Amino acid sequence: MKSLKFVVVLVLVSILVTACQPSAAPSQAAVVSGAPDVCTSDAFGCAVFKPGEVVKLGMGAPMTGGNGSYGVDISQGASIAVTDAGDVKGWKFALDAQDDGGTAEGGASVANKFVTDPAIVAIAGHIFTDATRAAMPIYEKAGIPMLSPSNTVADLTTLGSAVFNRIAFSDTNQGNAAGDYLFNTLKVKDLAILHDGSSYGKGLADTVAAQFAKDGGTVVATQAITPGETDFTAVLSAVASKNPGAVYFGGYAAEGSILVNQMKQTGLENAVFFGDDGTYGVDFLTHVGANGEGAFATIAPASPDSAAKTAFNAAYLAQFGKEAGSLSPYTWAGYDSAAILANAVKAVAVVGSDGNLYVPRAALMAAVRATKDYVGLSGTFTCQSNGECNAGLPQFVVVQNGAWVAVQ
Amino acid sequence: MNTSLRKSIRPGATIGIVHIFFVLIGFNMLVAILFARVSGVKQPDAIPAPVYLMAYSITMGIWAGVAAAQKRKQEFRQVAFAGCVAGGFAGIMAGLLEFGLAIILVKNINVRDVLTVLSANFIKGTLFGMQPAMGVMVTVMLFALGGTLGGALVAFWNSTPFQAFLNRGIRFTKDSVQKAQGVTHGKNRLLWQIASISLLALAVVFLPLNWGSYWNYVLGTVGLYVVLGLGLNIAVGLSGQLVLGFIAFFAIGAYSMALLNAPLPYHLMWGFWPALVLGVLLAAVAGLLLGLPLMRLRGDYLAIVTLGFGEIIRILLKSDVLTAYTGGPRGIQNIGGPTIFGRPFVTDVDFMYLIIGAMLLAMFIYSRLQNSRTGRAWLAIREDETVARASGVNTVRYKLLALVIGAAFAGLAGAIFASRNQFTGPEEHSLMASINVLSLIIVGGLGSIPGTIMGAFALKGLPEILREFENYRLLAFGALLVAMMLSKPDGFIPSRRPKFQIPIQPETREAPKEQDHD
Amino acid sequence: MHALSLPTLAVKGARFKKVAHVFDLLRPILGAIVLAFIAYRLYQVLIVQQEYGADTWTRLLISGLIIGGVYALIAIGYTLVYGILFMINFAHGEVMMLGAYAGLFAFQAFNAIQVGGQAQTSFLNAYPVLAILLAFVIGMFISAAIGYFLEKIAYRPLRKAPRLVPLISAIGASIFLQNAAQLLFSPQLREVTNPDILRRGAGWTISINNANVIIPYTGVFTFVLSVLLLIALYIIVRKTRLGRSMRAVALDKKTAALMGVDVDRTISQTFIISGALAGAAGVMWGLHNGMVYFYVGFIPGIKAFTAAVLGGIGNLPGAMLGGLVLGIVESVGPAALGIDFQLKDVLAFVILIIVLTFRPSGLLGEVLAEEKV
Amino acid sequence: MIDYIIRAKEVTKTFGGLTAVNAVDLDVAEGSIYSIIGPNGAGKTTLFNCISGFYTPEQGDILFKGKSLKGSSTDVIASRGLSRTYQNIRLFSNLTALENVMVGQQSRLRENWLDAIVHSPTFRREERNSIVEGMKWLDFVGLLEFSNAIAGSLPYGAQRRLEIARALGNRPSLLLLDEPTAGMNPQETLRMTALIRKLRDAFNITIILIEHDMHVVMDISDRITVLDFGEKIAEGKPGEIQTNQKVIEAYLGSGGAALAQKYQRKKPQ
Repeated sequence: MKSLKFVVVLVLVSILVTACQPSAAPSQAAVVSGAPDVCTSDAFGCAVFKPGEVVKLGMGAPMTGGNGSYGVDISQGASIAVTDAGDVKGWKFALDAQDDGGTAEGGASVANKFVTDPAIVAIAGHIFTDATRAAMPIYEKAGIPMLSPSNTVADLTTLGSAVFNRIAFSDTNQGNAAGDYLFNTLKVKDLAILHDGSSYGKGLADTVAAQFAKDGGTVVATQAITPGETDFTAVLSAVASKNPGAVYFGGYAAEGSILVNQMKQTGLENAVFFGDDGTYGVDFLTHVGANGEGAFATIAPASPDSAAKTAFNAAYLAQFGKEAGSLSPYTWAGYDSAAILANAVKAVAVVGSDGNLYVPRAALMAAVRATKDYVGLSGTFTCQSNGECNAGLPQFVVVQNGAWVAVQ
Repeated sequence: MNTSLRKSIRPGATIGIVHIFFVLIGFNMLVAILFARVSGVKQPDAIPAPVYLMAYSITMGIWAGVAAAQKRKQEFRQVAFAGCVAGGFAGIMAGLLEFGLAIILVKNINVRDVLTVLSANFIKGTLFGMQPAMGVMVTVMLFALGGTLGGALVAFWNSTPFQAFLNRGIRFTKDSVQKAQGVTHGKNRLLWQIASISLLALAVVFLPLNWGSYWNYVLGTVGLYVVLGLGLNIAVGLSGQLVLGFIAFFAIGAYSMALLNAPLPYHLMWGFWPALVLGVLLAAVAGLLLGLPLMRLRGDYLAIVTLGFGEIIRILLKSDVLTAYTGGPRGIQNIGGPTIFGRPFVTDVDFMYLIIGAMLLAMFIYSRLQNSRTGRAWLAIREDETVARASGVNTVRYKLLALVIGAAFAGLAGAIFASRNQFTGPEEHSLMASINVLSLIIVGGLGSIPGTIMGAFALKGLPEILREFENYRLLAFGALLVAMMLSKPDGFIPSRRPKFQIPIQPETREAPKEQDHD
Repeated sequence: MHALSLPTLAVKGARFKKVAHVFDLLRPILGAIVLAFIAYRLYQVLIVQQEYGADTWTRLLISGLIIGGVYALIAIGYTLVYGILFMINFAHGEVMMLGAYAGLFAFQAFNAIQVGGQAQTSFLNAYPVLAILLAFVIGMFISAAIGYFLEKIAYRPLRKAPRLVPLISAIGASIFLQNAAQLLFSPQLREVTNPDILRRGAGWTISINNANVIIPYTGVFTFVLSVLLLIALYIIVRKTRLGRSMRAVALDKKTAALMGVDVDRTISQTFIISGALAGAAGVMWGLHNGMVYFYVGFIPGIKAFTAAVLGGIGNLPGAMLGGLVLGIVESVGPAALGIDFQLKDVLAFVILIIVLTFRPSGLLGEVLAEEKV
Repeated sequence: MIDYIIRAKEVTKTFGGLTAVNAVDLDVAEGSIYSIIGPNGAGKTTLFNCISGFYTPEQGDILFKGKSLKGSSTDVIASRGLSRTYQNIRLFSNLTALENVMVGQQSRLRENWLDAIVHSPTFRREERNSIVEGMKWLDFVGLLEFSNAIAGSLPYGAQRRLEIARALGNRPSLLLLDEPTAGMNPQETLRMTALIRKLRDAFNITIILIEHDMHVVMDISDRITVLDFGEKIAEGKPGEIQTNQKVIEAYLGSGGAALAQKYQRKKPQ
């Protein structure tokens, strides 16, 4: 009986709490006088902003836990983009970055929070695949476009989602190119495959292995490591016994740099290390030092040091006290994804006759997907109808004299 | 130095250290931003206006003052003075810190490689945008002012008229509660029960419709964690077996639902309900299989083995070996929802109802088991396994039963969870999730149903509420977890033992006689 | 006299049935199956496939011993606290992480200080032994202080509370410390600057099968350090007054207090020692692995806990043995059984379960063959 | 022909190198009150633990109601009608007094977890009956008014009696009491003695007790066995034991025994 009484009290309290919450449903289709016509025809209606309010871009990213550095870094990059974007017809942009822990539960929770906030018009994210998968159907229902800076898993763009877009490589794209390059250009016959067991790393590694085998090479070993650990000498020793000509690694810079260092002590001194866009970055270079000479990675083709990028790097260092790219390789992609979304908002927003700003949601979804030849910090992006915005071939880079150098 | 002064300086120093920590992680700015937001600024800058930072300083001062003035039965002036001393001392420490910061600022030393937040702008903001000397002075003053305020507040709280007022209020509440109890225990008891149940039913029916998808999602998660928590409570709270990898059973439920129901990888496309039942059964079987070899283990040995089991399940689910069968790290998506009487259950509201149903079922089963021969056997095992066994309890069987039923609860929660998210992946089932479940039942009060609900709110709801704290949210969560344990070691709502009416008259003093020889 | 009749409880009175302790019968069978499987796999890998040469086996073994040494180093601190308080100090890994940070910053500072007249070198390389020693002192001091305050704030008020409550408090403290480190020092991964004489990756080279097998200096250092600390701790516990107090407190707090042992003080000292051990482990971690960031304590913490339980928790040599066994199982096990290295943790935990099935108190724990009365 | 409820033959139990119980024979007649005495460390509790199944003796066998107890676990032994109490009280201290007794009834109940969930007729009947019977046992030991009190909060003497009530829960035919009057004042001891006697008289429960209070032992025992260093040095009626030279030596040492003899000789004067 006690518990029943308690539950009653609890329910009463929650009624009170929810009664005090602001109206939960987003102010969709605010067909008030003054709304432009486009709002009535838009499938998802308009987001309305009174003068002085801010247009919000959401971001779901892991800010805490073992992957915290990715979320912190990407959201910091995006926050600079939001400042740089200026205003849309007098309304300011703001970034609402929420911690989703990189998990499905967190992703769905953040997505549900965003769709109940009428000021959120687009999402720069999510960052980790699990979170994206759980969040996608929720944004789909609310008509909020996403632009992920870092989701590479191939099938995300094949699900027929109307809201999901990405400026990261698809694994197929990057992996096939890497497999070909290893076999044809580097003339590697025996390849060892390593990955970190994440959907990103494994996806890439599987693609590379398949392509390499198709080209006629032999995959002599496939092993996975546990991310977060720091001693991989055992698995490298086992791989070394197969005498591979190169080691392909699907994963991130933290583990990649440890692998490069430990390859030198485990009999893999002569094997080529071949990484991906996750191992690329200044962080990798500082960790590997001289051991890194001759290590490969793939990146999106971009002018390495455009004026915009230099300016961004300076702003990032001044604001956050760290070199851009020292927390994760996705700093610039984070900037680009927020910048592209802000551009799209600018393209579709209209001021109504009542002086409010109206952002038609379906039109915004179309506008994001219509992005063409956008020159960003991390590449040049043109979105396709499936949401793939980075379909170009990757650029191969190699470490020479302690710096990344582009190769053919 | 007199002891009174020393007693005030101690809390002052503590708060000073806390303040220094806050500044070094940039928490003072966040508090200032929250103050700004509360006072109506829509989009505060990263470094908000000085007035909000001043408000932060005063707040810290008040904290120091309250800490110093507590437990003092002195007159107003003295207590206020004690608060002032504490606040002042904390202020001096804050001032020293700011002095150091000012040196960093003026000499342009780069400390950000070690302490990231200490940018020039940040330091200027912390000094209220004033000249360093001025800023330090203002800080000390504000802290002292806050301390005095805090002391005064405590003094006022302790003052006779206020206490009298308070007592009257308490007495009034007590009286009304007693009166209400009279009502509930008298012949109107049934009426009260009907009323409360119908109120509950109404709330259950109408609330999910009204609080929006976000709260439906968050509270749905809380509800599933109640189910999970009750399951773990059977193992930990009732039968006393410390299970640390409980989420493994949740994972088994989730993956059963996913593999049977989703189009990939097998395209079995079972309905929700058969998949749910099988998920629950498989989780229960897993509990049995895990339990069999472990029945001789006790306490922490059991904890580490179950932790290992949880990790084994997670690693296997994501491993290369099983990728073809479980989707590997990619997980499984497009998991369908249930259909009831031909109506598909897909929206957040529908799932909320489903979760409420699961929660009620779990609570019902749990409470029924708790007060039965089975429940008593579990409790006896928890209290003293050796004696329980010697009293005729088949400990092996009951410990296994606890694991199996607990696992079944977890399987139920997992299956619904996967279906609601339409996705499940191996990283959903990490060790941290197990730790969360264990924490929630202990925070709430081991073994008690309302405690489990409370704990689920605290553990899964609190981090959502703490979203305002941005990156500091888990920091705050960790600190609150410690604070909750320190202030309520038995949990929010400790479990109670049932009371029985005495069915025989004590006067008879009759020895029971063996009569029945059937 | 007319007696009240007792109600019938069971329909047919007390039936006694022989409860089949299924598992007691199954245990030898299970053991035989496991052994047969291991033997079969070993035969397959070692005799039939002959996948790896002697050089690879040596490398794997060295790797295992070093990883095991690290685990042991952390596990000793874990098991010390457990042995005295019967409490799992979940935040031990985080204390180690902060020690690693202290070491990191110490080395960084030593590298920045320039000494010497014409040939300018850093303090770190001019006096490497002194620098390493100082770094260890700093790391151990910081961790010991954190251990001390952790106990004082988060555990001491809970000493009379139910057993699980301090565990949750420890979990909260662990979350707090982890996030505090992230917020203070940013989530960046940092690189420890080693002195040249203890460069990472450098080591003695031996030649097996015409392949160079490297025994890294840092690895040997780790191993030697953990053995030395174990011996030191053993002496403290067995031979000193403090050790006597500790053992007395472990046996019975009340009686110890009656006999004049200051229980609070002893427990504080235990945490200080355990913290210092964690600090040493942290500095060592930085020297050997090079990477320091806020999450660095979590996985080793869990592993060390596993190692401590494997060896028999509360037992100091057991922690050492458990660490080494765990390290070797993780490194050599997957290769020897011919399974993916991804499953090394699965293997480690399976071994743990099997060991505990046959020895419920760990490898060196006291064996309670019969129920304690 | 006497019916023996317990027949122990050459029971031996060693710990490491130490022989705690060495080839002890024990025959306890049904319906008797049987005491085991001896100096500290004589192996009394070890013998108890062998009988109640906590320890498995290395040698010898124990027959309970004619059937061997070998290999049976403690719960099976309890369900066969053998109950015990403990030297240092071991109640389920967070449960109520009544619940403690109800745990004692476990082996006589048949309801399972499914019955509990659906509240089947079996469940209802058994629950009701077990509460009533539990209350009666509590009443019997004089704890009825404490039935809903948490066991750990009861006073010392009450806890001892509650342990007995719990042991009675499975309606034993044999009850082992390990120092039932330890730490009690004379009144409480008297009450306990009366209780023990009543148990035998009213329910025909055979009682074996370990006891240090010689008044109690001599007062209520039908037969007594004396253990010393794990060996049985004497067995017999109270009177026989009182005058047994070996026993006196065991208790007082040989010098002490001589003194005691002098004292005994003086006493009748």
